[in-house]
Order: sequence, then structure tokens, then C-alpha cells
Amino acid sequence: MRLTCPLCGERDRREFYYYGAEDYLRRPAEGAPLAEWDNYLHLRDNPAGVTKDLWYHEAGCAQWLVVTRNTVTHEISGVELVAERKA
Amino acid sequence: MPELIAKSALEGRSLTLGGVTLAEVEVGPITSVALFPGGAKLAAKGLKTLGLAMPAPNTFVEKKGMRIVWTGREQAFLIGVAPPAIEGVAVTDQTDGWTVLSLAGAASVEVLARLVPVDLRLPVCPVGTALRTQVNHMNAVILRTGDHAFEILVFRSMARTAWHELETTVSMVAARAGLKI
Amino acid sequence: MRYSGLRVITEGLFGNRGWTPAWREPSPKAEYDVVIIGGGGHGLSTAYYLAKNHGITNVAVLEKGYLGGGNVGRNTTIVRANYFLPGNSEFYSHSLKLWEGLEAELNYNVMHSQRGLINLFHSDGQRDAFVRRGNAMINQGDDAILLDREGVREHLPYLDFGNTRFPIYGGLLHPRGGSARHDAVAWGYARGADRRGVDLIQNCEVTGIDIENGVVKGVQTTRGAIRAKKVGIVVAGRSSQVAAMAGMRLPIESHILQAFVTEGLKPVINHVVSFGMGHFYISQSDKGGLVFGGDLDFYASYAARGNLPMVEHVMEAGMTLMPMIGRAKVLRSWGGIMDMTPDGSPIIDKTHVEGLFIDCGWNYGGFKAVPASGWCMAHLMATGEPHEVARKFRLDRFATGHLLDEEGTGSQHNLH
Amino acid sequence: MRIDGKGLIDRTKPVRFRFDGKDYAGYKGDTLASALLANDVRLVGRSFKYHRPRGVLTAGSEEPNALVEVVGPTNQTPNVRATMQEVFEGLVAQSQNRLGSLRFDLLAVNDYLAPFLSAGFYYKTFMWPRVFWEGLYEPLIRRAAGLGSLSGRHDEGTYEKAFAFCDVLVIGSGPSGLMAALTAGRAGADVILCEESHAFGGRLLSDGGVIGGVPAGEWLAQILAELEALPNVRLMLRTTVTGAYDHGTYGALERVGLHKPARPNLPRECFWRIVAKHAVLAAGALERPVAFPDNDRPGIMLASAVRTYLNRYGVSPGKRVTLFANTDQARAVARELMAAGVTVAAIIDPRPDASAVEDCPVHLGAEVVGSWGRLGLAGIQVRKGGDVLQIETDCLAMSGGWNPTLHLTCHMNGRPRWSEELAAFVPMEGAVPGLVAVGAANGSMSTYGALTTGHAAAQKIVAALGRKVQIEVPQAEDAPYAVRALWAVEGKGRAWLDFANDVTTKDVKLAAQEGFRSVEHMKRYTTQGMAPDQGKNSNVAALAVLADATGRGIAETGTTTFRPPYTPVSIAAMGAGGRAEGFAPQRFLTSDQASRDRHAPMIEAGLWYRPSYFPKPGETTWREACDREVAMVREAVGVADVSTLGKIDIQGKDAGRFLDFVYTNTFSTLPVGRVRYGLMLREDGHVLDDGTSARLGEDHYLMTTTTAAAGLVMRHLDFVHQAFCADWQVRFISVTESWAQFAVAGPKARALVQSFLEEPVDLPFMGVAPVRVGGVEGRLFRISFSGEEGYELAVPTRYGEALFRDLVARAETMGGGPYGMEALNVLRIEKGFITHAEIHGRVTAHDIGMEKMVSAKKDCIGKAAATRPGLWGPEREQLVGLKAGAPISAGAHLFVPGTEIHRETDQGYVTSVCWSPTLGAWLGLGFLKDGRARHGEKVRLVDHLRGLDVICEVCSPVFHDPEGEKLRA
Repeated sequence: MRLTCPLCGERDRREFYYYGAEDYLRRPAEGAPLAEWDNYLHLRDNPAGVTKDLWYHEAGCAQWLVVTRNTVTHEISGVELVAERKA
Repeated sequence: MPELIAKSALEGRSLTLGGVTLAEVEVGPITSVALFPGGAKLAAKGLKTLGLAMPAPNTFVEKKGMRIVWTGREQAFLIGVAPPAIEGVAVTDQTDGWTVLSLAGAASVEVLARLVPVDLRLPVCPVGTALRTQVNHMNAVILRTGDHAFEILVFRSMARTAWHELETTVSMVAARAGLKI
Repeated sequence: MRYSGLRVITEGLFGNRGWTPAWREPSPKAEYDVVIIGGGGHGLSTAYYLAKNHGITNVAVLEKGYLGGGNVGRNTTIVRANYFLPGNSEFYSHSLKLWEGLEAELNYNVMHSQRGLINLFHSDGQRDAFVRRGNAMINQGDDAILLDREGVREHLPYLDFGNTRFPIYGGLLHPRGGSARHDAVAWGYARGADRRGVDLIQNCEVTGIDIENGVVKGVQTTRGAIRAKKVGIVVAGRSSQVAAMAGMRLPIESHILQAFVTEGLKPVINHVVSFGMGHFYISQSDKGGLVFGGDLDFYASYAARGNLPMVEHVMEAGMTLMPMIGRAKVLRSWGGIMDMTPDGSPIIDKTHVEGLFIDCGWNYGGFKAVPASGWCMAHLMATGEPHEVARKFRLDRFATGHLLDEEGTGSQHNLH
Repeated sequence: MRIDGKGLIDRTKPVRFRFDGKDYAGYKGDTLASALLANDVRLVGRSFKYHRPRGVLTAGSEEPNALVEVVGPTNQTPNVRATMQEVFEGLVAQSQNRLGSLRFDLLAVNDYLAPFLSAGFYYKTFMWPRVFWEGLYEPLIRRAAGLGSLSGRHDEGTYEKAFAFCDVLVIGSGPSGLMAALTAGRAGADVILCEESHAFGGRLLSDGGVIGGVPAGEWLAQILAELEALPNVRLMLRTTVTGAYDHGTYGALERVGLHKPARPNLPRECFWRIVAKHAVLAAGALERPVAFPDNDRPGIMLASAVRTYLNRYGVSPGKRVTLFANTDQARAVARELMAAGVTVAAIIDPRPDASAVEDCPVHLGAEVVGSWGRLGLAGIQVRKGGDVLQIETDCLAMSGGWNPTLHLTCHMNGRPRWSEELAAFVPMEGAVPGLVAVGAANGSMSTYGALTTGHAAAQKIVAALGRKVQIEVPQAEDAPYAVRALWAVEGKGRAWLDFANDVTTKDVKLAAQEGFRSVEHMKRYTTQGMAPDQGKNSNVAALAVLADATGRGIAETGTTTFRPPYTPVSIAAMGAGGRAEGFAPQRFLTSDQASRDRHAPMIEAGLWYRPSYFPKPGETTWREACDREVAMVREAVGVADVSTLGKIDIQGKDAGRFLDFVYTNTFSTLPVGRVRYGLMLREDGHVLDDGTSARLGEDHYLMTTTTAAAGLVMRHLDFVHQAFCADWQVRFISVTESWAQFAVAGPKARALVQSFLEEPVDLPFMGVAPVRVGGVEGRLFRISFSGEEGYELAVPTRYGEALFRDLVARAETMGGGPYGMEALNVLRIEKGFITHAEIHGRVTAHDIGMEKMVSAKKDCIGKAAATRPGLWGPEREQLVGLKAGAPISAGAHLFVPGTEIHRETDQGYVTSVCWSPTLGAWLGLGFLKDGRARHGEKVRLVDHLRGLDVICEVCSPVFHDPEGEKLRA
């Protein structure tokens, strides 16, 4: 499996760490009800198809990436830096 | 209090086998220069005093024995020179954090191809390439310094493992070369 | 038809012509008391115990492919009861007891073999954690024995005790742990359920769940609508998709777990062995193949196949722990789709829809749970109350913080 | 027998080898199979279940029968295909899976019990009495099952792994592969051509023919010479592409040294990870056996294999050969045998309308319905019309048509498509992105078809790469491939489908009869296709028999899928480098040698090696050394290397704000020159890590993490920064490796430290200052993990060893010395400091009594989720101290004295214990339900595993100097 890091280029999957769905980027505001935190931390769409998830180029540039990826075919259609993502 | 004696991780070890030379080398100071948001202009000014600029991703630039090596987003290692006064950046000394190994010789690409999961073909990875990647299970910064020459930065505490793995690989590649004869 | 050694001999003498189908191939009826979605191990055992324990036999199991085609047919067949958190302990303990009588219960040889499971540890800290676990197992009424390095050597003389990266300090032996023949478990429950009147309907995919005013009414399938008073979702690997048909978003992320089997070899590994530092575990099947695996591939996937980095990691772990297996050749690798929950423990619970129940989130521990999962799911569906050994497997425990996190790795689905 | 004048073996290089204790001669270029056949050895193995005598069936890696053990000087390799193992001087091999000799295998009795050992019989029996399963039946089954043996000794062989990258990976070097490689190579693309065998050419080596007007061999030599000369083409011999993975990654196994006697450092095998933009599957096709009764005797082989042995190895597997085949192509072998002077007794062709014109008897519309011969074929029964003929023959060449070698196209879950025309499955286009099948692998069965499809596919790839090439496809044989499906021949007796797993047509029919009608059920019930050949020889025929038995077509019945690897790959090759210490990097402290010089046992801690204790002469147990080191710290001074702790340098105007966000407590208010203990939570509210952070300057902090969590914390900080505050003025970088840091603790710590400083510094407790030590810029922290007055002195790593040696030497003059991990642990338990034994991932700030450290004034990671009701209240187990007069243990559980011991009465557990020489008692840290409210109570500590049952007193976890007077002294 190969991922194209926007900075380092195409790299082997072994250089990356996987976190989970991009839901983790939408941190509830301070004081949000616990149900929102449950949504944020635990509940997932978990689609069999295109999803966006978070990878960390741990053995590379140490950037977190949002990867648009198909969970059935593993096709990757986009990779974006978390730090420079468009909202 | 006597002067403290400095010691490198591998005490300057070197090895030549099968047309490849592996050696621990001394590269002088290593300084991390990381831009703060909006700091690019100030940083450029500071680096200019050395005649250097922030390098493009995956590259390093060498000038008068100094190198500036891309190591991450808006981050570089300044190698071989004390850092100048520079604003707009976080400056962190990294000199002691790394052991630098030089690998040179005709079979050097073959050796690295056994440990590094990155395409090292010359057109893809020309001289002047800086890779943040791994040497087997260790994080590393790899500089392509020549068609058949590399410098490899690994964490100092792992220098012995890096040496061991490179040495083993060099000997396997040499044994294969013997097979062909 | 009752199976026995005598039967095998008499049938053998007459050309094996007398064997009858292990189960019927019925067409779906228009209505059932209970519909179980999913003909895997858990779905089949749920149906079996609904019939056996609760006398509910007007039941259909709907399977989109073939019976036992999910994770029950693609796992590394380990059976154990070595959990330490209350909530898990009693459940897996109950499951192991069911395993111990399963052949007689099902009149089917599932080849459950209690050859002993050894979890190796490699530091004082790991030893203490395993001692805590072992004591919990004994407190629960199960068995555990602490082995020192020499004790491990007696059982597993082939490990690398000299030159390994992580020295072997000792192991926790679970004598009643072992393995079983995975397909046979599915087939045994299927045959047992069928004999009690349950309709096992293969090639029947559920495409919708009918809900009216918060009450379940039945399901839509590729073979037509089927009405049901109660519906159980038992589709580990596809839980999120099926639950979404009822408007639910589950605390689950699907991940691949690869496993490997080698060519057949004469007996060389007689236990189930688990490496504490490298996510590597291994046993040898009765056919002689070394069956082993490691960690998840770690990225969410429904592809049922893995990639090389984890393959290599598992092989490297094998080589550092027991280099005598180096010349065994991997014959086949495969991947199962795991329902990973944020605490690594499963869910057997009611849902917000009346009459709709869910059994999911088995992470990669579902195989050994097959008997108790069916037992408890059947109890829940029949009585409306959770079974006492499964009462902590609540769907809302993540929201409330009543977690069952054996690994202690927190709310990241792929870390359990 | 060897045939003069034929074959590509090197007759000038004879090779001696040994099989089952007997010496034989072969030639360089022979495989073990060809050399044995040349020596008229037909019996080479025993079957899996019935222990039937078996001989060579094929000439390739798909061989199901001729599996042997190769015995090396130090170890043996089981299940080696004799058809792939090249002979070399001194090769020793032996047959396997037998009880007794190969000729008199006692387990052959199983063959007589066959009626009772039909598919799935074991599910129906061995159930009574229950204890007999594990005691008797299973051990018997296990001993009888399996194939070859591992020695049980460590594999000390050399193995390697490597990466390769290319534009085009060509898999197979037959005509289609060569043409593809040549086309792409001439166009200038980077090409890797992998060939599984020990010579390039594929079927050209066996079938000969004419290409472009010259003999195929000549054409092959020309093409190879050109490819070898192209710098952009890499030829990889003895390399099997074993798996197709995501995004153009392929696994491949190269047999580097298996054809030679072992040499130092020479890898036996290399496992390649090849990344290719495009791949061409030119793996050819595999011939199929026909299932007729007793079709498994030694001497019955695939027709293509007979042809390979004849033309490539100069061997005729028999003296009186018969052919049973349903294609015109298969006739060639009979003609070539006759041309070589071998008698062909008969051709049996089931097609009534095929040609009868050959130089030997031809039986059209006929089928082989049986065979005889005890340990090898002696004759066959042929049914023709209503008659049954008996034909004496010692080698039957059979062919039931061909299956494209499409396995790799299935590795990403793609299912092949059934072709009625070819009576075979063909690859589904696009099943593996970037991989295209050509030649016979895609159903183009003629040589010309192979050349043109190989060329066309490569042309497309060349264009996609933006290159151009003009190349002419040479003329070659282009006969149409006419096949009429022939899967099984009805007759009396068992007809084998899966030779390797002993699955017959009866087993498949029985499966269907018992309701195992899905192809997956059939496979799993009969074990068809699960043997070492992965069903290469049997899948399609078994499927056809199942389709027939269930009244469905083959297309409707579907197929099982092929999974990686294509051919079995050794664990050692894929795990190369993992052996021994290679599994994970080793991290060494600068004090490592100095500690070893003092005979300190080194223990592994988060990849680092740290000294356990420093034994003194006369000390016989670790406890003696540990007790002494503890007392030394409490009474004088101790020195310990603490460089393993993670150190993160954090800078920027928002550095304090950032720390406030990741720690529960506040750091933005910390004065410059001061240090503060910080608690870090995961976002789910549980403790992630703890440590101290120092404020070195207005915008400059240094964070410390625990050794184990250093990487985890870095990743966490990167996430929080990049995800939530990328625009803040903050940057951080690990400096763990940059500093060697030593703890100096004890009443004389100050004196020791000051004696090292060029200028004295008066540091308050939790202070930090830059210092100069021995001519070097360093840092001094006044922090303590022991409860004594403590300092940590840090210098750039290169000076670490020197400073450690000097500190220890001077400490010793003050009645102190070095202390190791054991003493460090005792000291911290006495003081109630926690480690990851306590913060094990399931505890909250509340559980460890630090809820007050969660600032109410600000948000921080984990704050919200920690308020979930399940994470609060008296039901939670809380950190307590435990004191006992007798030995206690970590991992023990806690109970109320007088209650029964079981899960429901369990009150908690112990995480850390020590004998405290300071307090003269056994101390423990643990978690107890509502523990903080229970100080002063007695609890019963039970450790079943270690046989401990001790009453302890519950107390505060801080045993030593609870007021902290010593720290602040």
C-alpha cells in the first residue's frame, strides 16, 4: 500500500501511523454536552466505500494527513495536510 | 573539574567490503530551524547571512561546507555551521541527537535498497535529495550526496543497530556479488 | 441423522450413500417470530439457543452468502477465557464452559482441543500485568499457572531463549485454553438449529429494516420482505451498514486482521503460544499447518485482505521468538473484517428500536465467544433482559464511561 | 531414463546428490525431479491422508506430490518441491510423510480404511468419550497428518529483504513476457522481468518451435542478450512473484542460494517488495490432470511435464509411454518421444472426431478408466465404446486442457470469469489495478498469440508512460486451441482431484449430498484446494464435479478465490532481519559501557537498555544490591542515568498556551527558571502520561515524558498542534537524543553537583538553570523522583559517558555511587510516585487522586470526557498505599478480610511492590474501590499464582517523607 504525502511524495504504508476517521478533527467546543463527545470519540459512519481518515507520516515529515480513501478497494483519491486543510 | 571528553556513538568506525565503504562521519553542528507562522521572511533574512535559504521539500543544498537540509514542513537542519542570529524561527540544537553514517561505493544503492522503502533510482532520487524515511525500523534522514554516495542520519542511541544492519547488508550484498563470478 | 463412529463405519461399508444433508434449504416464509440477520457463528448460535433454551423455533437466519462465511470461517481458532475485567471475565468463562460440552451438545466434532495457551512476558512489568490477569481468571473460577523462564522452557523448548531481542521472563499458562476447528463450529450450530426447526436461508441479503413508530416490523431482503416480531443484527464485519438501516451510528470502525497458515508439518507446536512483545500468536492445526497471526493492518477497511508491512512484521516476530519455524512456508494468508470498538469489548444489547437487538463489536475475539454470544443474545431476545454474564456489554457504555478496556489503550478503535 | 542429445542440461558438469540415503548422479541444470526420473526413480513421496505411493506429477512449482525434505549441514527444509530444487554437488534430500521406509509406509493402512475416511468423517466421530479426543484421537490424527518435518532447531540461515521500483514489472519470461519486456525495455522504460524457474524462456524451453524463422532457442538467446544489455532492464531469475498488493506493490521471492551449497553471508532467499507503475502478468498456464480411477500412481504425469522432462532435461519419465489428452497440442509430446526413440504405446483421446494419424496406436472416443502397478504405474485400463483394453505402460502423460495462471489477478478480491470456449477461468480485467494479463495467462494459448498480446500490452504501457517504440512481432505457431472439457472419468474406484490433500471425486459428491453445495462449503468440507499446491491442479475440476453434482453450471457455481502467496514463501524470508536482536532497534545510553564495566545486568525498557543494579563483591542477590543502593541514596548520594526520558523542546510565544492545552494544569504562569509537574490526558479522559516541564525562557519550555510514552506523546502533540492550533506561534522538536541526563539524589547530592559546576548555583526545589560543567554548557534541574533532595544534570550527549564516569567516581568518594532501575523503583514507591504500572491506560486523574490538577479555568485535552459518570465515584478503584509485614506482590488482588475470594468480592489490585529498606516493611501501590476513604483499613491481598495471602494496611501512597521536607531541604 502506498500513500502520497503532500510533502514527501509517494511512500510505503509502513512509514505511516493510522489514527481513525477524520471525525477526530471536529473537536467539540468547551462545554459541549457529553453526547457530542460520544459522537466525536466513539461513533462512526464507518462506510464501506469512500471515507476520510487520519494518517501520520511518522517515519517521514511528522505531518498528520487527511486521506480520502475507499475502504473496499483501498483506492486513494486525495491526501491533504491536516495543518493546511481547508475547513 | 577536568574537561569532559566527547565521544561519538561509534567512535569513528569504518568498514570497506564489496566495493562499499561505510563510516561514521563528523559533520559539525546540526541545528533545527523551524518557522513560526508568518516567520518565513525573517528567517530568509537570517539565513541569507550564510548565503542559504530554506530548502524545497525533499532536498538539501550544500554551500562552502555548509548544508541546509529539508526535514519537514517549514523545518530544516542547518549542518556544518553554527547558526546565525535568526528571527521568525525556533532554533534547536540537534548536534548530539544524530549519528551520521556515510555509505559510498558502487553497490551503495543496492545496500540501501535492502533497508530503505523509498525509490532510490537516480532520476527519482537525484544528488541533492534529502529523504525523511526509515532505515529498516529506525527513523532516518538520508542525503544523496553522489550517484553512489549517501549520508544517513540516525538517532544517536540507535547508532549501533544502524551500523549492525548496514554491515550485515553490506556483507550479504558482497556475498551475492561473489555468486555471480 | 445422529452422527457416531458406528455410523461412519456402517455408512462407509455401504458406499457412504446414506448420509443426508446437514441442513435443509428452505425458502423464506412470510413471517417469523424472530429473524436473525447473519448466518455466521454468532447468528447461528443465537438461533440455536433461541430454539434450545427458550423454545422459540419459528426463527429464520438470513445469510447473504453461505453459512459460516464470515469471520467464523476466517480466524485463528483460539478458544480461551483469560480476561481480567469484570464484565468480560464471567462472559468468556461461561463461553469456555459451553465449549467444553459442545461436541455432545451439537453431536458434531468441533475438535475443541484444550492444549493450553501460553502468554509470554518479557519484563517485570508485563509479568505483574499477567499475574493480575491470572489471579482474576482464578477468582472467576478458571485456571491459570504462572511459569518462570524454566517453566516456559519445559513447555516450549524451541523458543529462542538466548539471543532474542526481548528476553523471555516467563509465561502465563491457561491450561484450558486451546483451539477448535472453526468451520465445524458454524456447521455444528447450523445443523443443530436446523434440526430444531430454524430456517437457515442462504444467499438472502437484508436490504432494509422495517420500523414503524419505533417498533421493528420485519426486514426487506433480496428474496422479498419478511415480517418478524423481533430482529437481531448479528453481522460482525458489516455491523455499521446493517445498523444504519435502522438509523444507528455505531461505536465501531472496521479493520482488517490478517492470518496465515503454513504448509502441513509434522507436530512441532503443541500449545497456543502468544508473544508479549510482538503481537504474534501461533498454534498448529490438526492437519499440521502452523496457524498464526498478529496485529491489525490498522487502517479501516472492508477489503478482507491485507498488505505487506503487517505480513512482514508478523513474520519477523515469529523469527525473533521461535526461529525454528523459519523454513516453514506460508501457504495462504487472508484477512477478516473486525468490528473494532473503542474499548475492545463487544456489544450485546437492545437498540432504540423496540424489538431490534444487536450483537456486534467482537473486535478480534469473536470466535471463542460464539457459544456464549449466542446464549446471551438468545436470552436477551427471548426475555428482554440481558443475561447476567453479558450485562456490561451495553451499547451506551462509551457515552457513560463504563468501559471494558482490557488493553488500556483508550478510545481509538484500532488499538485494541 | 536419460535421452542422449536432448535437454538444456550441462552434460559437462555432472553432479552427485543423495536421495533417501542413496547416491545418484545428475547434471548441472537438472532439478531433483528430473535427475531422479533420469535415474528411473518414480516413487518419491506418500500422499497426505491415505499414504498412497506418489511420483512426480508436474515440472513446476505447482507440484503436489514430489515434496521432499532437503537436509543441510545444520538444518532441514521440509516440503521442498523436487520439481523446483536444482541439484548441486552434495545435495541431500529425503522423502517425507511416511512411517517406515518410503516403499513400506506403515500408514499405507489408511488406504484400506478409505471408505471410513471420506470427506468430513472426523466431524461425525471421535466424540465419545470426551476425554479420548485430546488423549487419544487427536494425537493420533496429528501424528498421521502433516507433511514434512521441521527439525525444531533455530533456523540460522541468512535471509534478506529488499525493495525495488520500476515502470513495468513483467511476471514470467515465456514468449509473452519476453515480448512485453523487450517492448518496454526498448522504449526506455525501467523494466523488471521475473522468472520463477532457473532459466528464462518459460515453455519455449520445453516446447521448442520456430519464432521469426529461427528455432525458438535461438530467438530466446537473441532476446535475452538484448535485454541483458539494456541498462534499464533488470532480469531476476529464480524469482516468483507471490502476491499483488495495493497500489502497485508486489511481493516476490528470490531463491538466491538454494541451488548451491551454503556459503557465509549468502542469503538463502530474498523477499522483494517490488513497486511497479504497471505490471504484465505473463505467467502462462497450468495443465490440468484428469480425474480417472487410480490416476495417482507414480508414472502418471501431466503431458506438458513429460515434454519438459524430455526437451529441457533430456529425460524420458518412461520407457513405454501412453498419452491421454483432449487437445491437439498435447499430441506433440508423443511425437517428440517417438522421435527421441521412446516407445509410445498408445494415444487415448476422448474426442471421437480428433485425428487418428500418428506413428503409434490412437484410440479415439476412449478414456482411461483405471491403472495398475503397486509402487509405480504398470498399465492402464482404457474404455473404448463398450470394451475395456489393458495397455502396459510405465508412464501415462495426461492432459485435461489448461488453466491460465491468473492467481495474482485474484489477490485483491477479483473473481475470474468463466470462459466456455477455453473451458477455463480467465482473468477479470482490471481486477488488480495496473496489472494486465497476457499470453496463456489470459487465454491466448498459441505462441503467436503470446507474442502479440505481450507486445500489445507493453505498447499500451509504453504509451501511458509517454514513451514510444516500434517493434515487429515475429511470426510463430498460431494453431487454434480446441479443447473439450474433460474433468473426470466415471469408473470404479477413487479418482483423485486434489492429489496433495487426497480429495477424490467421491468426496466432492458426498459434500454436495450432505448440503455443502456452495463452492466454499465444498472446499472447506473436503479440504480440496487447501494443500500446498493451493488447488492449482484441482480447483477447476473439483468445481466442475460439484457443478455436475448440484445440477448447476460452472459459471453459476462460482469459484473460490486465490489468496497470496502464489507459491508458499518461507517465514524466514518474509521475516528476514527479524531474527534475534533484529526485531526492534536497540537503544544504548552513553553510560552503557560504564554500567557493563560494573557488571550491572542490563534490562530492556522501551527499546533502551538500562542497568538493573550495580552488584558489589560479596552480594549474592539483586535484593542485597538494591537495598544497599536505596540506603545509599537515602543516606549519601546516588547517580542514575535518566537520559531515556523523552525530552521535547517547545518554543514560541504560544508555547505556554499550548502546554496549558495539552496538560491538565497550567504552565503559562510558570516563572522562567522553574519546573512544574504536569499531567497529560488522552482525549477520552484517561491519563496518557506525566512528567515535568521546565520554563527555560519567556518563550521556551522543555517538556519531559516517561521513557515508554516518549513517541506516543510526540505524536499526540503533533496531532493537537496540527489539528487544533496550527496557527499558534509554537514549534517543538524532540531533543531526547541530544542530552545525556543524570539524576543525582540524596542528602549529599547538592555537594556532589556543586563540585562539578564551574560556578555554583543555588537552585530552589523545582528550579532549573544553565550551568557549565567540565568546559561544557549544561542544564541543572532540581527535581526528584526519589523523595530525597535531587538534581538532574544534563550535558550534550557526546559528553555523557565522561560525565557519568566522573559523577560516579566522585560519588563513591562521598559514600555514594550509581543506582539502577531496581533501586529507582523502590525509591519512587516509598515516595508514592507513579509510573506506567499505575497509569496503565484505564485510570483517570480522579483515580490517582490528582483531580485537583485538572484546572477549572481552562479547557484541555481530555477534560470533558473525564466527566463521564462511569469515571467518577466510589465504585472506581483509587490509588492507595499498602503496607505489610510479609512479602506481597504486584498483580495480587485485594479483598475485605473474611469475605469469600471470587470475582464479585474483588476490591482491587496491586500494581507495584517493594521491600522498603528505609521503612523496614513491604510496601505496595495499588487500586482499591473507594480507596481514599479507606486509609487505615485492613485488606487481604491474595496472589493465587504465587501462593500469597497477606493482610495489609491501606494507607496514603506516600510512605516516605510525606511532608516533602527532604525534597525542599
